[in-house]
Amino acid sequence: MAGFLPDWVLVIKSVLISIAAIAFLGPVTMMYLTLLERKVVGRMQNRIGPNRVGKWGLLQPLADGVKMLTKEDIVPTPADPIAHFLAPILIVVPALLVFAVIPFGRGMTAVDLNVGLLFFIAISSTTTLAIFMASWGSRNKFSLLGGMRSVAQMVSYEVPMVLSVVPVILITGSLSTNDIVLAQGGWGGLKWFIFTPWGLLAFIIFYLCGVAECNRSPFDLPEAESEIVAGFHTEYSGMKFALFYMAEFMNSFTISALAATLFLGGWQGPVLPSWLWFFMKTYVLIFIMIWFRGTLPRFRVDQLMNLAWKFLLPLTLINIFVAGFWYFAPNTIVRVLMSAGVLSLSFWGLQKLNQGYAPEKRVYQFGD
Amino acid sequence: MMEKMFEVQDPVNHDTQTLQVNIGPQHPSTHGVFRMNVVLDGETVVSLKPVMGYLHRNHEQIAENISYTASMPYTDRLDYFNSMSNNFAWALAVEKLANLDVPERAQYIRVIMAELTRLVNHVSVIGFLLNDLGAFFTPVLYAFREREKILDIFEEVSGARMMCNFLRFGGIKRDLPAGTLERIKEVIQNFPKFLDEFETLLTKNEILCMRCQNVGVLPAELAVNASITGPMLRASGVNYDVRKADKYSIYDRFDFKIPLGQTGDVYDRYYCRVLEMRESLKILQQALRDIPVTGEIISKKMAPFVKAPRNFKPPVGEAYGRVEAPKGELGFYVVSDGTPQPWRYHVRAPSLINLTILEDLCIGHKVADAIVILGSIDIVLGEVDH
Amino acid sequence: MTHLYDIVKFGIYALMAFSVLAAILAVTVRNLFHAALCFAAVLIGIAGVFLSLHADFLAMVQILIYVGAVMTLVIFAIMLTERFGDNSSPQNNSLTLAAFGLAIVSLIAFSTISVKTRWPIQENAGALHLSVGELAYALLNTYVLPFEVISVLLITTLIGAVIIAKKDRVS
Amino acid sequence: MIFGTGIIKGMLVTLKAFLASYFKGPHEGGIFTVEYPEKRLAEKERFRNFPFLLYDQTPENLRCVACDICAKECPPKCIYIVRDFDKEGRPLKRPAIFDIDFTVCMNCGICEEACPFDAIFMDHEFEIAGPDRQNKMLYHRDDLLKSNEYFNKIRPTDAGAIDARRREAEEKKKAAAAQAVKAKTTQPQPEPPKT
Amino acid sequence: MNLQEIQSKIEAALPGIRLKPVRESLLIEDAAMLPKVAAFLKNDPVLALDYLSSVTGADYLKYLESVYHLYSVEKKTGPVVLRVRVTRDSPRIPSLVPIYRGAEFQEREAFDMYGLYFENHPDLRRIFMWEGFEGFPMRKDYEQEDSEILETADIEWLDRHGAKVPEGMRKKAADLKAQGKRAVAEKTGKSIE
Repeated sequence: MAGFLPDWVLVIKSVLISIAAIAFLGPVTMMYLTLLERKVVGRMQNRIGPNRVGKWGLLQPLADGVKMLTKEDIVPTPADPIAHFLAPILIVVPALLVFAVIPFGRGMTAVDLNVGLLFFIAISSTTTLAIFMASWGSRNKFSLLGGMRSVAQMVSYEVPMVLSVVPVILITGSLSTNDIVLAQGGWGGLKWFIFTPWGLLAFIIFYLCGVAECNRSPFDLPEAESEIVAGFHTEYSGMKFALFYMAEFMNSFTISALAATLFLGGWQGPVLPSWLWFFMKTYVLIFIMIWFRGTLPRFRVDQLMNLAWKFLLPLTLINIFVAGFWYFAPNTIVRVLMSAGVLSLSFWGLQKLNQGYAPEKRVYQFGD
Repeated sequence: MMEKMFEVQDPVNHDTQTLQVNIGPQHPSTHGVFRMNVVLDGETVVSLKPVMGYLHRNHEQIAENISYTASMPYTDRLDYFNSMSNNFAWALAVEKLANLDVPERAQYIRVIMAELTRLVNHVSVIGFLLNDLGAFFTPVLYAFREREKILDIFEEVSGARMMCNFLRFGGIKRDLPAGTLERIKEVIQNFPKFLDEFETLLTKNEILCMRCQNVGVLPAELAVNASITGPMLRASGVNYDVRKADKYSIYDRFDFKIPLGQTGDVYDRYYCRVLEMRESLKILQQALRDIPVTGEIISKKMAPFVKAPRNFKPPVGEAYGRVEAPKGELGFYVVSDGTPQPWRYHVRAPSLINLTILEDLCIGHKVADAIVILGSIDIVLGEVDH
Repeated sequence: MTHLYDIVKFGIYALMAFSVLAAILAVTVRNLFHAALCFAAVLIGIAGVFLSLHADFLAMVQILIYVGAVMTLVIFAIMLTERFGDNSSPQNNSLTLAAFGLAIVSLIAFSTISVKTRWPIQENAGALHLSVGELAYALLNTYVLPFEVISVLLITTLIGAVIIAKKDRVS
Repeated sequence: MIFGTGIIKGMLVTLKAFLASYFKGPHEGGIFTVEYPEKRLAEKERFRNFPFLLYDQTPENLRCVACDICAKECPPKCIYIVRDFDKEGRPLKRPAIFDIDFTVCMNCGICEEACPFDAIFMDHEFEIAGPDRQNKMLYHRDDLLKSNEYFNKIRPTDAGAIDARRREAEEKKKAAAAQAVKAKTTQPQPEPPKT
Repeated sequence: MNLQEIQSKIEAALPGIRLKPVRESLLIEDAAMLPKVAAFLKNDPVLALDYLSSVTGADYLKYLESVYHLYSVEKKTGPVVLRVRVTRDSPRIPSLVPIYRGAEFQEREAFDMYGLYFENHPDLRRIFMWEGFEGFPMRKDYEQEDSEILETADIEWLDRHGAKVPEGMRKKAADLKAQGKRAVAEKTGKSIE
């Protein structure tokens, strides 16, 4: 059928198809991620989770969506109309843009930029603007506090996140996500970067910073319900609030997808079809994020900053040196032991330096 | 020399604008309708004024217009987490006033019920403290799973899960139904297993330690001077427990220890509550072992008033009965003028008095810490505002 | 395919017009916060122009550095110092006429320079896809000296900022 | 100790709970939520919700004799009783009006304790939510009436003990009455008063 | 240490103080001496009553009273009860907050409920009632509205909202209005010494 169409229509058609795929994939993953999260956290807490709407609660996201649409959209009178209105839109745009660069399967990357990774990092750094607009626009003390906290957190976690990606680029020699996945193709599709010492450390740091980047569990300061009610989206309701919610979940999906691409070999896998590998790895990482949410209490603002600047950042710098050494050293066991030794030594050293934050031993007497 | 080199011409004072924020009365983590008028400089708390009275229903005025037994169900609603120990305190006060004796079996049942409420209270408080720290409801739901088992026993014994209204002056309302002691024994058997699992989840958790250690430190002499009682006092290292000080009811027969903390910060208050739960389990095991199988459950002197509580006229005089409630020392001061209604009825609410030093603990800490410190003080607004 | 090129070309001109409009708005709008947002729009517009000229590395770096970091600090400064609640003070003063004259003069000067001088343009500029590898090679081989000097400059400013900030907390 | 071990141990606890929810039963750590409308928990016998009035066979012969003791004893004073009078105006041993305001009642059970005639008991039925606070929640005498069989069904041991006690009192009264009738018939004519 | 020994100890330490035992507590005749007695009891090495358990206001019609229960934390000894009486028109009591920090909220509650003015209390304002509230709710002569008897204003409101008001209540409200009295709940019980 496509044979007789003029070529410029072909180009537009392919662009439209990929846009439609992403525009459909994004919100649907978001909806079913909310359901997955509520089910998994429920199961962790010995309860069932939503199971009333649809067979196993499968229609629950639809019900939430309809509820969000019909909820009244209240705009506080002192609010700054432009900033208040634009903030939710400007927070969803980067979340959707970033889908373009993720390699879902062999040859299934929407736009195979040769600066894919840099595109991902650049776009995800613009969300701070939207959060500023949300917290400034709603003229509410709680949202101002939330806004300040989230921007400080995002800025200070972006640095170790970007630096933890550098070793991967250094070894593969290209910024394109597809090349990175191809570079992990050895040993029948199991030669993932995570099995190298620097890869494991970089993966842990990248994943922690990713969790902090999308304001999820141990780092969910900005919308800390127990302290400042709901942070920068206190004054939002109805569809605008749903957009914030959607952006958070899409970010968590893309961060997990990118972590899988960079360190777990993206769609590389021995037998199963490539896209199945990709989605399995991504959903395992999402499960870990939800697991964090179901278990861990929250950091305080200053502890969060110290963790980023005094612990993760030096670790990533050392990791880049080790990756450099790894690139030039001959492929022998000595290389592995050397790098593993250096990394564990530096991890222990940094932990000693941050001794102030380690838990103290406590002794309790018993009077009568 | 470095300072000299970088001398800034006119050092502009950058005192940022302080922010006055109202946390409460409608706030997810103030444990009820309680307002804190907080002035913030950036994130740190500069001043914190508690505002109360949103749940005030003049419980004392009500009690002065109804008979002694009729105000027993109202004491359930003081600290609605521990209705049995509230009843215990009110029963003790009136027994001291009318010097009634309490038969053996009733004494044992009272102690068993009081210690079960201590388990329920401490487990729920730790759950709520973790909620304030940000753990998304998981510890609370583990705690509530154990609380359900104990509330089933309360419902079986007294008829209601939280509003038990089970104790009467001189004993208890009705004897235990058949099989209840076995069920209590079973709950006590697998409570330690749950506690160990709870501790592995929480005690060594680095984030919890970072957030709770050296936060809201309460020095021992300030605690005694500010009449702080309960786990907060013992977490600061002061060895004072009303069960050991007054030896009321039959607590002198049980051997149990009083866990004492060192620094008196939020972490010590959390861990002292865990250790107190283990001590309560010891008391419960001993009580279940020694409880007399049969025996009457209310003193002879109260026989005529069982069917007609309004005729109960204690002799003229006053009495102050106090008990070691899970939140602290709960006392009832009652003055009788010979009529069926008390002349003066006063509740010494531990939650209210433990709030005296809330501002001292929170100043200098961050907003997040102020919420956690309030959570560690463990207040219930029904008792604060009585 | 030519229609496609026309559409794309028209898109690029629209993008440039958008950036110019945003720039004008950034200067004239009353609310300081809105001005900062318009400035961010200008920067994103410029990144779009880089993209259209196939300099995608430069576009991404532009977004990452300017919009991600510089704008964040600018808005941080605005939010911290701005009195919370009231709209900002009026910006105009008596020198509008002189400023307008200066703007016209500089416009004429720059446009004549950019048109008159013969830039060393290669013929197939459109086809030259500058890959990231070549860029990296150039930066760290042929132009390594300027690269290192700039990094020294950045480090000194960083240390200076830390000292000034620390002085405040001490005093 | 390495920094993260406490956190990891804690997370293993939640993972164990997550897996247990699929494979373990309700009491070994699995899911123990009872899905309410479909499945219900067994009711405890001494559970007490709002009070109800007891009648023996037919709703006419109420046990309540309108003695007003429970109205006096009730802490929040939510019971209102008016005695019934027959046509000639003589007071009857039954209440004409017996209102309980369910918005005020706190189901404390003191009326059940204080009632000397075993007439008022605490019910088990708790699904009585109504849309209207003023009229629907003020229960009149006829709404409160429940039969003795219902009472035996929901609270077997208590009801059994009370019925046994009442039957015994019945026999004792009947025996005493029979004995009194026998005594009256065999008693000799009363002598005229000695002048 | 029974009451007599404590009384004699205090009288020895503070000459010229007038104490009267009342129902196993010590009544300090002159209210101004309260802080001195409390300070003495707190610092005395033998008694060491360093823990003020509760401060209670009370109203005995002829006078207002404030009762203090003191305990010792180290010695774990039982309550020593102090009592201070003031007349209704000058209810002034020196505050114990400088000595016992724990008295702060309880004295505010006594002020809120009984109108006992505690001098040099750091922050004496109502603790439970809202700022604009007049009167002291727990006093025996506080006119508390009797919710059983309707007044004319209530009946008008009920008519406006279409409720059926029985004749008896309407008549009672009318003659109440005629006598100009308020429907006040009468207080039961008689005051004791």
